[in-house]
Amino acid sequence: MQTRTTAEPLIRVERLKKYFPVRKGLFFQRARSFVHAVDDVSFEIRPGETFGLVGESGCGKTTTGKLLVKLLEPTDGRIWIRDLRQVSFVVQQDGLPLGAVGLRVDEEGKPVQVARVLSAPGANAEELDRHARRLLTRLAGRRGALGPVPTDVDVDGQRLSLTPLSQFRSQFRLQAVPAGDRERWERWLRQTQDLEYVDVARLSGPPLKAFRREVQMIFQDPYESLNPRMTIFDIVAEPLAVQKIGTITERELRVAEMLELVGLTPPESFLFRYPHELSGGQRQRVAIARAMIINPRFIVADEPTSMLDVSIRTGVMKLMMELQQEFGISYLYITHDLAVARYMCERIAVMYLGKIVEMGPTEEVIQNPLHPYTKALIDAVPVPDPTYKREPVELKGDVPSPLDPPPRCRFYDRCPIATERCAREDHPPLEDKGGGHYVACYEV
Amino acid sequence: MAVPAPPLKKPPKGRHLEAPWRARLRLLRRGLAGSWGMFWESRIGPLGLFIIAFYGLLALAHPILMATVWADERDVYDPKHGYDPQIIYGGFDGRLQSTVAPGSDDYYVDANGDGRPDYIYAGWDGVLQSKAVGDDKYRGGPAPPSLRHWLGTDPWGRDVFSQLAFSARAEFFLGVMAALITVVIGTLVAAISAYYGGFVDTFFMRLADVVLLFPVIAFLIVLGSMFQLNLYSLAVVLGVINGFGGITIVLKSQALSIKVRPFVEAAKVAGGSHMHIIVRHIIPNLLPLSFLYMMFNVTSAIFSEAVLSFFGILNIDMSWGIMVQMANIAGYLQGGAITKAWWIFFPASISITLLCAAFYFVGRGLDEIVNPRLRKV
Amino acid sequence: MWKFLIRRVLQIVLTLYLFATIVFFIVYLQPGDISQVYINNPKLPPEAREALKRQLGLDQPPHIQYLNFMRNLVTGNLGISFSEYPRPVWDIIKERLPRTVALFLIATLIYYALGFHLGKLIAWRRKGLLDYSATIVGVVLFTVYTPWFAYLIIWIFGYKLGWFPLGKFLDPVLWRRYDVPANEVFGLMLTVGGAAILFLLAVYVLGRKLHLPPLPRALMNFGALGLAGGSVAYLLWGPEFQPYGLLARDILWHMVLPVTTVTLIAFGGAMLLMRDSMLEVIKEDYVLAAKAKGLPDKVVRDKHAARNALLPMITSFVLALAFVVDGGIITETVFSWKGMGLTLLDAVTNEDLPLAVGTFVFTGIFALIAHLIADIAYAYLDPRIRYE
Amino acid sequence: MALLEVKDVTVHFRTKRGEVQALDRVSFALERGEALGLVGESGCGKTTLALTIMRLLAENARILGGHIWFKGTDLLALPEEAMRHVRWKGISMVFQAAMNALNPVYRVGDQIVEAILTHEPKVTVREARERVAELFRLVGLDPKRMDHYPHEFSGGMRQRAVIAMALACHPDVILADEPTTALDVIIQDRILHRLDEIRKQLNMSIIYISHDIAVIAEVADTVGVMYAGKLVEIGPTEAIFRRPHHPYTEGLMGAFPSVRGPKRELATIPGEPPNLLNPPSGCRFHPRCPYATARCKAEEPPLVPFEVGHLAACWHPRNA
Repeated sequence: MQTRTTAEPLIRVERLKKYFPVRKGLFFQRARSFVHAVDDVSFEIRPGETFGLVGESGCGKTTTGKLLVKLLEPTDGRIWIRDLRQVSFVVQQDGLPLGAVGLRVDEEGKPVQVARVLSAPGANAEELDRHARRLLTRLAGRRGALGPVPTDVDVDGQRLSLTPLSQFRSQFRLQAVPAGDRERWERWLRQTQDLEYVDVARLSGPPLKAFRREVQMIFQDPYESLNPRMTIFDIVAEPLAVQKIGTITERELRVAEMLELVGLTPPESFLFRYPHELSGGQRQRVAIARAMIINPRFIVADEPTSMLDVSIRTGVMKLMMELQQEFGISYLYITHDLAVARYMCERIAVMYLGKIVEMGPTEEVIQNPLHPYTKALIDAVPVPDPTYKREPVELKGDVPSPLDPPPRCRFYDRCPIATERCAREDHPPLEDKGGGHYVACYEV
Repeated sequence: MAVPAPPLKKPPKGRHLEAPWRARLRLLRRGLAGSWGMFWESRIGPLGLFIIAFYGLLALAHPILMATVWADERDVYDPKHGYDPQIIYGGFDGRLQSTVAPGSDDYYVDANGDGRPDYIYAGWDGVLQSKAVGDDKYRGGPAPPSLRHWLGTDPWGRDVFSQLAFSARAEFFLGVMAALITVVIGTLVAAISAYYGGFVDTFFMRLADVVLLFPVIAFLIVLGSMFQLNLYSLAVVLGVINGFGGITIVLKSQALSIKVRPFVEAAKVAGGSHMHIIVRHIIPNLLPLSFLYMMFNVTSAIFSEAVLSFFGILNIDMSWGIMVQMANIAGYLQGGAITKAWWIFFPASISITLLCAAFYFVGRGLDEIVNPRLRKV
Repeated sequence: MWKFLIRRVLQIVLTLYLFATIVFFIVYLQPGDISQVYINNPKLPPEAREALKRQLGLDQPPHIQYLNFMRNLVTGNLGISFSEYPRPVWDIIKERLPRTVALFLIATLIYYALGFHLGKLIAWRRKGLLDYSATIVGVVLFTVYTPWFAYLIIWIFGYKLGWFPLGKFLDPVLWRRYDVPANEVFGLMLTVGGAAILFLLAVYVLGRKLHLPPLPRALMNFGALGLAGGSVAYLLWGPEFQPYGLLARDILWHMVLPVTTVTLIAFGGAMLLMRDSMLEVIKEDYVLAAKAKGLPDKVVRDKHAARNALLPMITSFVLALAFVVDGGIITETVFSWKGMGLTLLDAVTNEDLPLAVGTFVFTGIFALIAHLIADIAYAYLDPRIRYE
Repeated sequence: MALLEVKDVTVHFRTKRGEVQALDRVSFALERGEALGLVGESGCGKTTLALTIMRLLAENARILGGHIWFKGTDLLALPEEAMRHVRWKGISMVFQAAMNALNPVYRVGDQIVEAILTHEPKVTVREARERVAELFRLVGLDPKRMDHYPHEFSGGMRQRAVIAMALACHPDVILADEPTTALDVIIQDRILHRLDEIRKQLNMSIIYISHDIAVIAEVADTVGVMYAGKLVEIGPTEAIFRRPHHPYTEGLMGAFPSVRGPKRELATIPGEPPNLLNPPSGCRFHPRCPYATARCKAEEPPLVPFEVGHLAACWHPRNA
């Protein structure tokens, strides 16, 4: 896992906001108030990682999940997904960066088109453009033309060195740049990041369809997430059908393989049955098979085990982890159950009223919670051990309404350690307290 | 796709998967069998089905009888123009030959006292049905049921059973056609307005409000006075009016509850288009309810036709409603006259009632399958 | 609640507007100018024909015609009837509308009360023979061919048994003896009846608001009922009020059969609806909870289950009403009850355009107002809406 | 004598597809002041058991045998009218879906007053309302909320109102069927503690019914484990958690994740719970049991004590 977490993130969520208007008014249905379901949330999910979103009902965790799979459109903020249909690198000549180039690749990884160029500060934009087109002709048709390591290429007698973008960024030292130019370089570096990522909000048409292939979702209620009028085959094959992949017999074979993979054996006895003939655990396995059938890179799992019985729940959790190991999928695991999150997630974020109040490696957050809300949440979880005596949680009141919250710490009304500052100032920002353990609290 | 396909295990050799179409056929058969079982248990559904089958046979019987038993006497048994000279015959000799009430003074008036009838009255209370006796076109009064005329004849001497059987076909046609139009419109409008919401939804819902409160019969009376409404146009008008009316509201609320269920979101995440979601997810889940409402709409269409015919608004030659209307204008329905010639309106009235009730019974039987809330236990 | 009601009123005004527009398009904007048919009506005196042409504004462009139509509608200027020339249409409607409203209001109250109680009972004892036979009887009554059924009723109760008059709004022979306009008597009847109902309602609400124990409350309600009934009887039979009492009794006498007919044909639907609604409510947890609380069976049924099952019935009231207005045309025709339905039918057969349009529009308005009343009742009965 | 003793209760449901054997010879006893926890997965018969004790089973249920002695009388033999008086006054219930246990058209306070007046006709409305106010304070609700309608309450508040309602007639036993399942952990914590305090204060008995063994571990003195319509193990809470005898209990404990203590591997119980239309022969757990032998398939193990007060139904008990 350690090797994965150092990789560039697969999903980057930046200052994500989702406000739901509450319609009021007699004559004109004007929206006067907003439910701040997700309010300025930022996090990253790395390839092959399970990232947990934990919180009580109404904290915005499900809304966040739906935003990530584009079931909802964000009010503000960005969701970036790493674009695998593009390779990006920095072109350097004599150790001097000319700029960044993004080449679009086809399904086999062969470059087919110059997607974007971004000339470095002070470099000649036209020259970079020319280089990019020549590079494309040199590299076109070569599968995996650009590996993860820097390569040198001769173009018209000029020797250009190509460095993968992420590697360039991690190696580049701003200090090496003259102080007066630093601001321009910094801005350029930030812009290069967008080269590798696609803004989910702007997707439409064929790229959206491609996005739908890479991102899937598993829902909480296995009784409701499968259409009762469709057979298991139709349900699992639906992603293939809407993406027009394969013939019907090919799809049938593929569905059978998938069912076997999720432990529904023999598959032919499940293919043409209706969801109501299956138990809850089996249904959730069908939902998993359906999500996995088009090889997604990223799956949002919205409380996939909360409706299942304990003895069945473990099996489904283990299945999800096995599939992750096998296919290198990333999960956004949404749950209200910290104990489950502890077993499933490498990192978790605790949400409260649309805000992330604490985020970090799971064990670290659970063993050493810093935010008073996280502490209360962990203290309130019953322990399956009669000898363990918990102290009752002393937290004032109920969760307040997310309707137009006042501009102060969201937890202020119930916080045992709140001070005057918490009321005066805006909601505290997430700050790194070391080791990737972020907390949003003035008093920690 | 940029991600390589996962190394999936191949199924062992010799394992055959069932062809999808065959499996679907099997499921359909099983589903129908299961539904039939539940329908049968509702007890009320099969009762309705039995009545419908009876009238279906009656409708089929008419052309068959016309071609066989009645073939030689088509003029006698024609539901619209036929009359039986054996029953009413006001010949020139002046002897009234009627199986109804020979010698009854209800039937003729001897105006000039020559012992021969000058006017023939078909109605019991003196509604003039025929001109002078010399007119060979005159028709006589209603004859009671006999072997020759199982349900007797109407005031014009036409065979009531033939009329009844002939009309059954028209009733089925009208009811099913109107209900089909209603259900197709209702389902589509409901699915679309629930799915898209916004202006489309507001428009259709306000329209449904208007239609719902529309006094349909009153409206059709007004409409019928302006246009010649025949069976086809009536079916279309009724179908369209009902299609935009109450059924839309019911189906839309159902469609709304389907729309928010997670499988619709799952389809969206899989990349399903709006069309795909409406056609594959919303409409299939609406169809059972649509089918149920279709049954109720058959009832309402048949009933509307009967009522409009009773008012003489429609341009239809023969139907159960018209049979009752004719009995009424001949005065056989009012007051004490109702016992004089029961056969000319009773079979038609009871048929309207029974066939309407039968479709309603079937609807209620289906209700027990479609609405789990009504299921026993 | 006010917000809800105001919104509903606005919606209904909008619906009414749409309704009127549709009527306009159907009636006035026919291809081939259908109005010609009416203008050339030979029953019409020539001076009226000229007036009519001006009044209909047929020379005007359609949008002016539309504006005129709407203005006339709002001001109640519906023109002059052809068939009952020279009575203004509004005058005729003023006379006929209360008759229809009275007939159907009484019938609706009776059949809803009946349907509510019977539906409740058969749902509570599900699966029994009672349930099965009640369902069949309910459906058959619901789908019975109304004209025939109404004639049957007349024959049995009017002709055979001779208990009630055969039809009509009043007995002309009786009324000829007194020089009293029928509308005056009828107006008085409506006033008295309305006052009695309001009084009973007020007593009932007061009893609830005072949180009285069950026994005094029942005494109070029955006392009020007795008082109201006694006063009405005194008004009808008391010597001081003759001949008004006598004439009112005549009208009431004529009302019995039509009311019975409407009640019978409509109550089946109400009963089945209540049964279905009740079956749904019985499965709710709060009904189980009420049983678990140890409440007597009757209290669980009436107070917890039936009270909630009533809610969908209120909504359906509107639907039932549209049905009743339609059915009303038949009932009124069969009983020669000169109300809106029969007036409409006569207007159409006599090609009396202004009267037909007028009655049609007001039939719609009647249905819409009933809609609004149903909404108010719903809001009153469902606290979730009341406190929105 | 125990306050409530359930003896060999067997309940079947008649359905279209056959006879569902929902409860099979379930026996246990509850002392005054005791908190019994019943754990089991969905469909194991926990709720059926509660409804059997209240005699509120659906029409298609048949009680095939057994006795439920409450203060010496057999509830199953009681006429309906007498049973009606036992309900709420003797045994009351906190419903699983408290959200729906309150009638939406009546004020919350009135619904509790109704229960009091039904069982104590001598109490005036005013006194009853005072008692409701007191109960509201007891469960931590503002007494002013009495005159609100259920839809104006949040989920946690409704749950507390339902608990107040269960306490209204000072019952001897409260059946709490999943009292906190739909709630968030912080509110759950608060309600469980409050319920526990009230129980100790009023010396009542409570039967907690839950699928969540962590909740049961915290509140129950005795734990009964149910599987497929049978009580497979019952004993003191600590004994059940420390030394479970039945393999199902053991599997359940191992499958439950915890936020406390070291992170350990979660156990999986293979297979699915059986269909009660046609339950397995012998021990109903044998198809999923790793220790099953031919005997388990053939013979049904009786519920026998292995230690004092710790009973299990297993031929091959663990930790024994």
